[in-house]
Amino acid sequence: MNQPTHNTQSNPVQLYSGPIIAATLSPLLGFYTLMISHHVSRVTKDLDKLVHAFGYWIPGSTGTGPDGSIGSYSGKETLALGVWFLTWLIFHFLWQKQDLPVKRWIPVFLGAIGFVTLCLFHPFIDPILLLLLSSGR
Amino acid sequence: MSTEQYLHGNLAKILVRTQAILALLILLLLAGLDFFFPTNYSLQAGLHGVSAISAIVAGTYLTHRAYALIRGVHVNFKSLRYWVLGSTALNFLGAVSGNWIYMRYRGENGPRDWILKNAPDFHNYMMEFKEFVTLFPFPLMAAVTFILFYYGDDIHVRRDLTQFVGITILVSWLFLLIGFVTGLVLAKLHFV
Amino acid sequence: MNQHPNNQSSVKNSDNKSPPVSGPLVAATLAPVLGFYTLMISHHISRVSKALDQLVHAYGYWIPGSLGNGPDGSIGSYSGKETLALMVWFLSWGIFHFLWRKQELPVNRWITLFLGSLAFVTLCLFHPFIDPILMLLLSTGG
Amino acid sequence: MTAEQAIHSNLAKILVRSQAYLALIILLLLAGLDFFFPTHYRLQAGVHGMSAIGSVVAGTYLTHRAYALIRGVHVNFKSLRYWVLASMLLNFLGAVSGNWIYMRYRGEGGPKEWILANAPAFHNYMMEFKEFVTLFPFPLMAAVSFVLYYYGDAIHTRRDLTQFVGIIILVSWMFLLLGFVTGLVLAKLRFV
Repeated sequence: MNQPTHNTQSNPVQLYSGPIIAATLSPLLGFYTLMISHHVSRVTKDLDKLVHAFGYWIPGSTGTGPDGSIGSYSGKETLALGVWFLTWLIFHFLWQKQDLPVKRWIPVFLGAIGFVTLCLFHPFIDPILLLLLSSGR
Repeated sequence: MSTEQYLHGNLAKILVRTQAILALLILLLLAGLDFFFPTNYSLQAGLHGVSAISAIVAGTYLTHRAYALIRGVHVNFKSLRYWVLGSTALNFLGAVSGNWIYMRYRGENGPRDWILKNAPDFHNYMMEFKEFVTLFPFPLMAAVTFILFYYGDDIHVRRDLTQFVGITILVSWLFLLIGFVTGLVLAKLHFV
Repeated sequence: MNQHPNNQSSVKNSDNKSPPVSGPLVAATLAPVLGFYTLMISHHISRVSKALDQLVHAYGYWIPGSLGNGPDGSIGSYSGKETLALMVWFLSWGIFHFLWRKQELPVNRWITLFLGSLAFVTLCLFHPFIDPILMLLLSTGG
Repeated sequence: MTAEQAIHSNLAKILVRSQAYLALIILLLLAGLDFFFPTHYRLQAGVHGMSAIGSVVAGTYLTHRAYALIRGVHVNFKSLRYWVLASMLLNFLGAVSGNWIYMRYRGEGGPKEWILANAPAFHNYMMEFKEFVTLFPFPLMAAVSFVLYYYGDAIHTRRDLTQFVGIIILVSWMFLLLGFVTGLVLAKLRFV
């Protein structure tokens, strides 16, 4: 029933933890892209257009009237998708045969997800963003 | 049990509890946020929603206990009695608060007026069904509560009785779920 | 864990008390079913005519919010249906419990009946099913 | 096992399955009835609702499987792979259909306008949060599907990996539930 944790001697297959880290790091980077592009698009109308432009390929990304459109959300999704797939490919290729410390990655992964979720919650992040923007000038 | 196995079992326990608490909190938000809706009837709506969801959560947990009764394995009757009592109280609250919000539902320019004008089937078939079947869980759980207190722990010698109690809990859950879903459908259609 | 405690030993443990009989359980579960049927029947009665609706409604005047209009609304004759159902539930429970408290009734047969009658009353509350039947009854009766 | 015990556990099995099917059917009604709502956008609403509820149901079942991975007990990886794959597809459908209904949400005279006029916090804090976190489950389940196919059954030799996979499933579920509840709150507030 209960398997020993590391049993590399008696086991014919050698498993590397690299691919699982790559597969979980890349969506995380996608989520951060989503969050950052969202806040970038909120700064000015121009930046919103910039972000929006990445999403023109998505049906319903532009349009008005009762049917509406998803607006610059399409660009945020596109950027996040791009980062997700690109980083996954790169890290998977790099770490294919590497054994990375999963035990240490789990808390970082969970912490990072918790943090990006928090950063998407306006009542938490807006005061910080305002501070950053006002000091930037 | 090795230390490692113990740690894993412990982790699973922590995670299970976290999941249960999170599920409860998030589900309570589903109705709890009604208190902040832009309507004069936010108090009634919130109270009905919170008691309905609590009734569903308690009822669903009790279906889990019901299978122990049906299978005839060891049951902690003392805790079960408190749970069915709590569940009965919640079902009662749900019915009473349902009466309260039903007044506004039928009020001038309330949801009923709107639904009858725009999608009459939802009133004629759904609401006229829902308003009755949602009254079922309270008497059913009252019967279960009475039985478990009346017979005491001795009931375990009668497998046919415990099995019936388990089935009654499952039936009560079914009506709770129907009431919950139809209530949400109507609230989506037109809020009070 | 998985084994049900052996019947003899459990009975011996509670030997000083009389063994549980099924009567009270049947009474406790029959009574709500009768209440549900009351709910269903009073509902359909109240739909026949305005006068019958008022009759049913009158039983519910004691419930706050049973009367009234305007945006706050009221629960109307629903209050009367609830009242009648409550009465039938409690009254029949009291009577049957008293009658059957020492009786052994066939639980297994009752389970089937209980579930069937619950399913039937649920169906009878569903207008698309029951309305054609009611129409037929009313047209032949009138 | 005696004949009586076999009959009882058989009954429990039948009841458990009936309960699961009934729960699924009733829960699907919660969104399936959207197809009959008096709005031009009922197709979008219904498709999004059905896929969202399908995702929540599959995701919740998978949290049950996740505990086997975390505890390190025997796991049927073949069936688990199909489940995570299906769950990933449902999450994808949920995200795509979410995009579709989001267009109307932002449209002229749509929910966004009404909410901003009547209860702006629900748009500014809730919707602007929900529209992002509901995108999380799909990539997370894609990672899980990939990992389970990539490593195959051999993954069971690495308890740290299976444990991590279990945790990702739980995290994905949490976002599903958040998205489900916030979506329903917004639909109650103002339907499309």
